[in-house]
Amino acid sequence: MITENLVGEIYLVCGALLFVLGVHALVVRPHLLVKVLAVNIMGSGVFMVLLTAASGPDLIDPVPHALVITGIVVAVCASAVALALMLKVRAATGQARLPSEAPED
Amino acid sequence: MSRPRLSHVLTSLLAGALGVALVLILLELPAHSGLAEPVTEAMDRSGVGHEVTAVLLNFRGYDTFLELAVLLLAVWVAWSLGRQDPVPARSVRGPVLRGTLRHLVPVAVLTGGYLVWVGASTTGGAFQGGAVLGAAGVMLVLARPRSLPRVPRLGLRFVVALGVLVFLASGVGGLLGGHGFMGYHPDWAYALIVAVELAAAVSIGLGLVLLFLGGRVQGDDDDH
Amino acid sequence: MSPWQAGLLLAFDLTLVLTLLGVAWQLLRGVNLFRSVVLFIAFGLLLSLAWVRLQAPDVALAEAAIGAGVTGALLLVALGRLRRMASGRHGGEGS
Amino acid sequence: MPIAGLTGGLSWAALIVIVPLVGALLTGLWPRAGGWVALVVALLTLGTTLGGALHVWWQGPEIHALGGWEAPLGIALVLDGLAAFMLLLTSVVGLFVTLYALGYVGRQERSGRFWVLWLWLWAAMNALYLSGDVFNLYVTLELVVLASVALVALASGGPALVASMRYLLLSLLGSLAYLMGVALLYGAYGALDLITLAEQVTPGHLLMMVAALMTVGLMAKTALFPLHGWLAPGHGSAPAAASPILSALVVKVSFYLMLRLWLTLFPDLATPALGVLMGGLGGAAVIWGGIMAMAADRLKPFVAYSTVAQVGYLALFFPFMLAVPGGWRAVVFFAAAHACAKATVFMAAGTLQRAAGHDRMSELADVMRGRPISSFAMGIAGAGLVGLPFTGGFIAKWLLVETAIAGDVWPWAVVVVVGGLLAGAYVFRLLGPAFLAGRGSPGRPIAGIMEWSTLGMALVSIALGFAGAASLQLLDATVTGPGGL
Repeated sequence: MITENLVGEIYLVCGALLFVLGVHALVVRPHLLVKVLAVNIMGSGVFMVLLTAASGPDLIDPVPHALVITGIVVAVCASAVALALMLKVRAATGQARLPSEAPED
Repeated sequence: MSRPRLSHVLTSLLAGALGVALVLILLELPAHSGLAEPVTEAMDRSGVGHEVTAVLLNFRGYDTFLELAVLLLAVWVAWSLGRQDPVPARSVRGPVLRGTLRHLVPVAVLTGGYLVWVGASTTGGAFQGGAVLGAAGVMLVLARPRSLPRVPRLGLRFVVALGVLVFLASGVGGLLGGHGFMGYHPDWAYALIVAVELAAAVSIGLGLVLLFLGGRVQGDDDDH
Repeated sequence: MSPWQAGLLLAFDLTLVLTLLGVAWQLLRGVNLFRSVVLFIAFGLLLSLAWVRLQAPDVALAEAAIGAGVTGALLLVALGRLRRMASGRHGGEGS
Repeated sequence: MPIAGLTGGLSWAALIVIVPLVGALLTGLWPRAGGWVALVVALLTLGTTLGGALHVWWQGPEIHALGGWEAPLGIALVLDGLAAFMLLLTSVVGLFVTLYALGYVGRQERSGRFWVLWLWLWAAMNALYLSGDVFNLYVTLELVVLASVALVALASGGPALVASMRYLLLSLLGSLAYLMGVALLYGAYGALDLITLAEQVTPGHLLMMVAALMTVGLMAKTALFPLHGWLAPGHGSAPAAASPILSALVVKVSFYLMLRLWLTLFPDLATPALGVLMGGLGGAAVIWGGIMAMAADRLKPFVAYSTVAQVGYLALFFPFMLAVPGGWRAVVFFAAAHACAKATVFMAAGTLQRAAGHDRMSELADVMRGRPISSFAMGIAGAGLVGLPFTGGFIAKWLLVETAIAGDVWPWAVVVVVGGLLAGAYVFRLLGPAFLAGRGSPGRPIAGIMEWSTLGMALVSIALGFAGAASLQLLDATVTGPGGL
C-alpha cells in the first residue's frame, strides 16, 4: 500500500518538474524550435499530473485517459501550426528567433 | 549580455519557486477514484465495451468532436500560411524503400483499421488508428514526392473534414431525436460510434499528412 | 505482489522518472537542434512507457504514435527546411 | 438563481454552437463562396443568439446536458445571462465586421482564407461562451488561439509574423497553465463540470494555486498590463478586417473566462489585497496604454495601444466584485461598449489606410476630410472611448464610477476619470486634424459597404447607451457559485 502511494507521488513530482522545466525553457531559450519543444514538455508534465492524480487505489478512472488523448492531439496540432509559423518567420526575418527588442515596449 | 542573464536568473528563480509550490500541493492531493464510478454505472448504456472509448466517443463526445475540429482548423491554418516547399526535394531512391513500402502500406492500413475496430472493446481507437494511417501516408509521400496522388481538390478537402462532418451529423441527429446534442439513441450507439470512429480515423490520417506537408499540396492553390 | 517485485518496480519507476527528467533537461538546453529533436522523440517513447506504468495503455499507444511519431516527424521536417533555408539552396517558400 | 430545467429537445445553446460551425465547415469546403456563406451565417447566428438571449430573459438560464449525460459524467452547455450577453455582443459586432469584410477582402486574392478562419473563430468563441466544463473550455480556448493567430499572420510581413508567433507562444503558455489548473482541480475534486466544482471547492492552498495558474494564464491572453507586449504589434499589423475582430472580441474571450472562473470557483479567494493588486495593474495599463497611444505615429498601432489602455478597465472587476454585489456587471457592460467603439475605430482606420495607401497619422487629414462617413463614425466611436454623453461608453463609465462610489472604493473612480481624460487627449490628437480647414481627397476607391458598415457599427455603439438597464438585468440571470456574488 505504501509503495502504491509512493509510485503515484514519484510521477506527480515528475509531472510538476517537467512542467516547470518547460516553462523555464520557453522563456529563456531563444530558438523557436526549442520553444516549441518546451511547450510540448510542459504539456507532457500536465498530462502526467492529470493521469496520476486520479489513478485511485482500486478503480481505474478512464476519464483522464480520454482527456490526455484529446490533449495529445491538440498539442500536435498546436506544434504543427507553430512550426509552420516558425518557418514563415524565418523566411521573412532571416532568423528563427524572436527579435529581442524587449517585450515591455 | 548582463541584462538577459539577469532576466534568466530571475526566470529560473520564479520557475523553481513554482516547481516547489506545485510539488508541495500535489503531494497533498487526496486519493479518490474520480469519475470511475459514474462511468462504470453508465457503461451498459454507452454502446461500447471499452471505458476509454465510451468516454471519448459518448460521455465526453463533444470534447472529441471539438478536438477533431482543432485538427481540421490546424490544417486550414497551415493552408492559410501558404505553401512550404514540398517535403524532401528528392525522392529517396533505391529498391529497398519501394519494396518495403509495397508491403508496409497495406499492413499499416490494415493495422489502422484494426485499431479503430477493436477500440470499441479494448485498447485502441480512432486516434491511434488514424495516427498509423497518417504514418503510412507520410512514408508514401517521402518515397514519391513528385507523384502525389492527384485527388480532386474538393475531394481532398472533403476527406479531411469527413470526421467532423460525420460526427456533427450524428450529433445533430441526436439533438433532433431528443437525446441531446452529441447524443445517440442507445440502440444505434454502437453503429454510430464505429461510423464516427472510422470517419475520424481517415480524417486524422489525412490531416496529419497534410500538416506534415505544411499545408497545401502541390497544384492545390485554388481558393482565389 | 511480493515485496521483491514491488521493490523492483519502484526502482524501475525511479529510473524512468529520472531518465525522463534528464532527457527533458538535455533537449531543452538546445545546444544542437538535431540532437534536441532526436532526444524529444526518445522522450516521447519513454513517456509512453510511463503511461503503461500508470495503467493507461490507450494513452501509451496515442503518445507513441502521435506524441513521439508524428510530432517527431514534423520537427524533423521543420528542421530540414530551416537548414535548407540557411544553406540558401532555397530562397524560402514560394507564396 | 432558478435554473430552468434541463432541456432534452431542441436547445438554443446547441443551435448557437451548430450554426457558425456549419458555416465554418462550408467555407472550408468551398472557400470561394466564403463571403456569401459568412453573410448568411452571420444573420442566422444573430437570430439564434437573439432567441437564446430572449429565452434567458424570460425563463432563466438553460443548461443542456450534451448527449443526455448529466453533469459530473457528461459536458453541459450553460446558456445564462453572462454567456447570452457576450454571445449577443459577438453576433452584433460579427455581423458588421462580416459586412465590412465583404467589401474589404471581396475580390482580393486568397479571400477564402480569411472567411474560413473568421467563421472558425466565431464558432470557437460561441462554443467557449457556452461551455460549462473546465476541460472543454481548454479545447475551445485552443481553437480560438489557432484561428486568431492565423488571422494575424494573414498579413504576411515580418512584423505581423513575429507578432503572431509571439502571440501563439504566449497563448500556449497560458493555455497550459490553465490546463495545469484543470489537472489540479480534477485531482482534488474528481470533477470537471463548473457547477459541480463550484459546490465542492474549499478555499486552501490548492485552490489558490489553481486560481493563480488560471488567472495568470488568462491574463497573458487578455493582454493585461505586464503581459501586454504582444498586443499592439499583433493587432496593429493584422489585416484591416481582422483587427476589429481581434481587438473587439478575442481579447474579451479570455476576460470572460477569467470572470466566469472567479464568479463560480474562486469567489472566496478574492481578498482586498488581490483587488488592489489587480486593479493597480489595470490602472497602470490605462495610463501606460494612453501614453503609448499619445506617442504612436501610425494609425493602427495607435488604435491598438488604445486597446491596451481599455483592457486595463476590465481588470477593475476584481475590486468591484468585492466591493458591491453584482459590481462586475458594470465591467462587462464596459467591455461591450469598448468592443463596439473599438471595432468601429479599427474598421474606419482600415478604410482610411486603404484610401490613403498608408497609415501615418500626420498625413491622414486630407483623406479624413475626403471620407466624411468613416471620419464621422470614427468620431462617434472616439466619443465612446472617451465616454462622452449619448454613447454606450458614457453609460459604461457612468456605471463604473457609480459602482466605485457605491462600494466605497472611489480611488478606482479616479482611475476611470483620469483614463477618460487621457483617452480624450489621444482621440483629439487622432481627430483634430480632420476639423482643420483644408483640402479633402477621398483617396483610392473603396467599396461603399466598408464605410456604411462602419457607420452602422458606430450607431450600435450609440444604441448601446440606451440598453444599459436591460443589459444589467440580463446579466442578473448569471449562474454563479454558492458565494452568490
